Amino acid sequence: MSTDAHASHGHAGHGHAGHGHAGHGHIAPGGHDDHGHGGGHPESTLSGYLTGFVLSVILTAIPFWLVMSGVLESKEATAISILAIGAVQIVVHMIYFLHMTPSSEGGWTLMALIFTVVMVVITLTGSLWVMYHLTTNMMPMDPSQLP
Amino acid sequence: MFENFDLQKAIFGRLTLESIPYHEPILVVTFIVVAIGGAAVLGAITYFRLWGYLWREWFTSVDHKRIGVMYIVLGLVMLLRGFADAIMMRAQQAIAFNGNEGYLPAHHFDQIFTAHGVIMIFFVAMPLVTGLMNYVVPLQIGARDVAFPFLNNFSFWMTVSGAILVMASLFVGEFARTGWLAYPPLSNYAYSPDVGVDYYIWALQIAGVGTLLSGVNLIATIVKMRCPGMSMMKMPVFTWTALCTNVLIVAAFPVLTGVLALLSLDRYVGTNFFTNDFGGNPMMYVNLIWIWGHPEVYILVLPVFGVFSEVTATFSGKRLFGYTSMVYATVCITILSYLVWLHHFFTMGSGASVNSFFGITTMIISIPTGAKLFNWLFTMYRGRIRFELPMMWTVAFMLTFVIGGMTGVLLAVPPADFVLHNSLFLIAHFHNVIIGGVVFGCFAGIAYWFPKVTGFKLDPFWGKMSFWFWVSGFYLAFMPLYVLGLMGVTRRLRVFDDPSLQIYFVVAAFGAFLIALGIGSFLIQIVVSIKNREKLRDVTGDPWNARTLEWSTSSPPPVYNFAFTPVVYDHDAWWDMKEHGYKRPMGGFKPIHMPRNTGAGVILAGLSFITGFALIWYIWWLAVLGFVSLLATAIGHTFNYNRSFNIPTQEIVETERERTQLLQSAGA
Amino acid sequence: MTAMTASTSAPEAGGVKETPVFYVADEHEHGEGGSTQLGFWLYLMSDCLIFAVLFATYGVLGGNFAAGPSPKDLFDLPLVAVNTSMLLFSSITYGFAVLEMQKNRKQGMLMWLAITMMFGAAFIGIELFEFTHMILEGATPQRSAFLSSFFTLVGTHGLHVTFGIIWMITLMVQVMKFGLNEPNKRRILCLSMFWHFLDVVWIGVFTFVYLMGVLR
Amino acid sequence: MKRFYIFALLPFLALLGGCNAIVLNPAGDIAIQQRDLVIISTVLMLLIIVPVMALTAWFAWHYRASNQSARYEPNWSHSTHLELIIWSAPLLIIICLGAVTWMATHMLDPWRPLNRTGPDKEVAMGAKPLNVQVVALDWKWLFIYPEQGIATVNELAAPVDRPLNFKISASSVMNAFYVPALAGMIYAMPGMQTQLHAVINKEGTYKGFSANYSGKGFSEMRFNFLAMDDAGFDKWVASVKASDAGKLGRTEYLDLERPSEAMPVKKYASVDPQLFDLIVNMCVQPGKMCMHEMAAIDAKGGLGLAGNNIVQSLEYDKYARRGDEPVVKKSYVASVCTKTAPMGMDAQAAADVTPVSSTPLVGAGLPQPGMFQSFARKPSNS
Repeated sequence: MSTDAHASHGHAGHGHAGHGHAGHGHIAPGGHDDHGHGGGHPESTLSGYLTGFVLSVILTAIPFWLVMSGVLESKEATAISILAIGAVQIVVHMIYFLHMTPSSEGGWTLMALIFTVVMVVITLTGSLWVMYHLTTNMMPMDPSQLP
Repeated sequence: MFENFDLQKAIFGRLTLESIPYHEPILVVTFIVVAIGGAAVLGAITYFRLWGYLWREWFTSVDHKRIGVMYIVLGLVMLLRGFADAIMMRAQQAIAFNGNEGYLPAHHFDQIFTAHGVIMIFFVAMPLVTGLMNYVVPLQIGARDVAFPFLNNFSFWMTVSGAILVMASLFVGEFARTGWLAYPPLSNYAYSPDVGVDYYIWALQIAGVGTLLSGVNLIATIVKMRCPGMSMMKMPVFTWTALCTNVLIVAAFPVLTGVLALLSLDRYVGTNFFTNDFGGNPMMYVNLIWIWGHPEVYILVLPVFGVFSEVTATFSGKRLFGYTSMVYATVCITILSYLVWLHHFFTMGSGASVNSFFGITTMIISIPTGAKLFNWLFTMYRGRIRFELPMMWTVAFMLTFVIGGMTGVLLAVPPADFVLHNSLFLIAHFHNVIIGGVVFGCFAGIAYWFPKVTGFKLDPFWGKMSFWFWVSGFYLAFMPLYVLGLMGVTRRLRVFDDPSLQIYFVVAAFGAFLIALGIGSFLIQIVVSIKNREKLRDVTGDPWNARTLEWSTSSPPPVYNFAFTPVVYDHDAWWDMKEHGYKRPMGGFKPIHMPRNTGAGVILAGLSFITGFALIWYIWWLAVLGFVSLLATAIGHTFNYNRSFNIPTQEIVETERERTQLLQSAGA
Repeated sequence: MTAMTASTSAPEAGGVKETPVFYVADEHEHGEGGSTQLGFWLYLMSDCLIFAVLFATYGVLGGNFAAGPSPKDLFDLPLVAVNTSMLLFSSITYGFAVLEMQKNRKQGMLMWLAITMMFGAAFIGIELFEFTHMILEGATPQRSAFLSSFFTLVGTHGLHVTFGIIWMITLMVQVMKFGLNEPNKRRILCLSMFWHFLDVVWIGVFTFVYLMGVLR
Repeated sequence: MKRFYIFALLPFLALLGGCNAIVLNPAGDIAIQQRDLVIISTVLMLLIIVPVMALTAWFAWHYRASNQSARYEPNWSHSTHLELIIWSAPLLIIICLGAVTWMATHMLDPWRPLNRTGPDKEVAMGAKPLNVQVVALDWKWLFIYPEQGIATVNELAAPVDRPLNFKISASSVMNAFYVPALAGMIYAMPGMQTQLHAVINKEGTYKGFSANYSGKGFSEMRFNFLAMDDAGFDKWVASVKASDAGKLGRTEYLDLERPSEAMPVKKYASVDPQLFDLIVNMCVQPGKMCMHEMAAIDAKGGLGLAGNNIVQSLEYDKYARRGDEPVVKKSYVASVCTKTAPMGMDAQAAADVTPVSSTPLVGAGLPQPGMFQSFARKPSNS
């Protein structure tokens, strides 16, 4: 993108159409770069839905089983694995049910998603971090911890 | 009064005759003035038979230009209210010395500073910048409207609905007495059981929905509706800042909605999120509201950075210096503004590592901001600067904003913040940024685009009067506050014990008075300009010899903006067209597909207002009724599939022919 | 909205000395709603942040039982598992509805949509059962910050599902009345995103709230 | 017009003189270091602010349209060198400032015990600071001296050059404890305890106040901070001990806690040694569970479903005293350790309290504010 912009600086002369093509080819405005109607929503397929469904059933069953049976000795290990499986399942849903692909809507949905994930991570971890500090500094704790 | 007391409660909730503050003389006078003024306006509209026109052409309009104008009118009207609050505070603080209690009791004063903050941020600054974006962005990207025209109308009326709720609190009940962010536990039911905080919550929730949807709308517009040739790096800078602003809106306002919803649950249902007991934690509210609150500052200031970029380039007669770095700076600011929220509560005691992390991230924001400033500076360098009104505001901004930026970075140093936080120094700082940045920017934008909207320029004499009153008034009103802050004077004080402070407050009050003259001059300027419109007329559509696409169409632009969708090759598209022998298309017009006006937005927003009002006063039946009708109307609206129409070729030919004649008259 | 692409509008003649083409001369008509998908997705992203706030609140306050009951005392994992399966089934049935829609089979689409709605209603029913059970045991949202944040987070999700069901009914009526036209198809796809998005949120809920809560 | 110019100059003159700009001319070592930081940061930033302002004025003047002799290059819009300077100059300054910030934030952390009382005055090993417990009430300040066993309202005294250790809390809403001459502010929050380490180096009477808006009486929530020599301080302590206001116990505190505005100085000759802990733990009211008890129970996983039955209705009217609304009953978690726990209800106090209803309520299904209140049956007043 930046090269494109720099190119336009040297546009004292002509060569207009050339610039136009370069610029246009970059991110096609108007959103008609994708095929078909519906603004580039990819066609859904039966196999896609079924794959997604089977995967998510498995990925739901495992964490429930892990917690309910307590197979893993340590709580930390269980917690980490269910969180990891949850994350994987979210990705599965995104791909097979929500049809997230880098090309849908010219990449804008994916970009919005990534941005949102960053924001969610900031909100969650930031809040937890800040509030952890605030509470440990200020909130009354166990009497044994009192001076 | 009533035999059956409970029946009254069931019908009116906690709304009683005592809720109307007829015993407060100030409010009664205000009410009378507002009532007379309102009656005069309504009477005039009726007399001139304008209701039908207003309803058909404005209230139900889905035209982004009309909605943009309505946003700006809303912002200016609310500016009067917010400023009235400001001058009342300044007057109170200027006299409340030596045992003098002043003229405002705490009950009243505390509402005023809360209302001032809420109104200025949500109902003045937000509508002004949203209005500018709404008006200008589709024109700048060569589009005919926004992506969701109905939603645009709905968003606007939701904002109005919130504004009316705030105004209603003046005459029915009272407003919050908590400060503009309503920190619990003070804002919780235990300490503020009356309707004030409920007014605050519902006004912001309703307006917030509007803001959020307009954010979604403008992002979709910018992403999907740019004209051919306009790649991201060929977008005008104002469009870039508008994009980033709306990304911030969409990412930040949900947090406000969420946190206010939690507060209202605390107040209405008795949950324990932010209470002192039952494991609640008020600090969580402070944390969450600032996750919204800091990006909000950039939501306000980014669009005006865009305005200044356009204005500087236009009036220096020169390409914007460092377009690329301008864009990257904007994007940097967008991301970074999410990483700094804790600097608003260093003094809550998070500990040194957290505090210094957030302090340093805050300072980092000043790097891209500084880069922007240099870019404007070097745009002026080797330019040919015409000091028309917008440019005057820009230079005043550059000189004022750096001071605000400097004190801002100062406040980002945690130990320095410990002595300056919550003081009048802080007040001076953010007014320095908001007035010196946002307000100056909005005035620059209004002066700049006014001829585009109306077809005639603003009167320069009254504009300059307004400018000088504003600028000198600003310095007189806020420089003393910096000093007072260094003297250890806190914000939100109603009475003072140290008589040596009085002189500063008197000076500040005088500054506020000058600002009042500035606002007055601005209003006179508009009236005078309308009166002298023939003399100030611009028929070219491009009065400033400007650079971006909105100036390529007529002033005011036709409903469809562009008879043919433009094709662009450069970020200064219109300049580029002028340089390369652009010829206006004279024939081959085709019908244009446009959205149809609808009253659904007004109705939905009206129902939201009723629902909000009912919730505030615990009129449960009305709240349920309002909400159900809201839902029903929304669903009913989706049954309307016929939302657009074609402008016939004949009409376009006619419109374009008129413009051709105008242009010829100018050329002759 | 702008229908032309540069390759057809900016003629190659613009190359040498002539004035470049600055407007699209023959625009062809295009339908509305080209931005709907993206706009709706952006709305969902903002909704996502509301949930982020609720999750953060639960994360901060979730351990404050105020000497009251904790997740271990309250959560019934088999019930949550059943509930989760309702939502999962409704996802795949919604998928089938979309497939039918793509084949322009109105009746099949309506049937799958109705089945999806049933699963959604079952989900809400089970959730309401769980809530009433807890409230009757005295674990009300007012009892502790943990319960406040639990009820709010899970309840907000439930409220979304409820609105999804209302939307689904509206849409079914509209499809019955107006057929599978372009706007209706667009709306079905939007609701599809909404519905699957709620699924994604539910993954967070059952992992972070229920499973982690019982583990704690 | 001339008179206005004089007005405009006044603040700047005062600023230069620094006559009563207490933040720039404080009397405590911490505040002095904070002042230095303010000045250092300002100077660092002026390095870039001044040139920018000068350039703005110069460019605006020189490149005005009427000055046809100035160079005009309408297409000049890029220069890699300039861009480099534009981004790196602020970056360099921010790096310096960031380093200063990092160090200063850790050095001046209010939680950090002092290791010096002045530029060359190290704190001796084992020297004990003077502990002061601060409580922000509606709308006055309570100071408890645990070692001296005394308490005062709206008057704080301390010996010069001795490290002070403030423990700060509040009774109802957020406030901020701020003595500009002494050190920066820190929030005072109910149910929580913040800390501030500071020292005062000059004798005198300084102002202290709440720096965070807390409601109606906030403007007059002020106190005097008396800095005196050791002998003077001892005398002051003795005078408080000799005052006839008596003891500040739990009952007296609950009385004192009720809202009042512009309260005069009050001195208590003795004080319940546990009072501050009870305040921080929000269990001064007998029978209420203390927050640290609650935290301990929560850490062990709560009290299970049985814990639903220990919520009691609070008869005390502390919560409904700000608005004109009728008293809303509020609930609290009852203490479960009634016998031995020092923080819990002791036998004597228990007898004094109006017994709360012992009927187990349906959960916390208490009359709630708002929505449910209007449906709740009102006590008939006929």
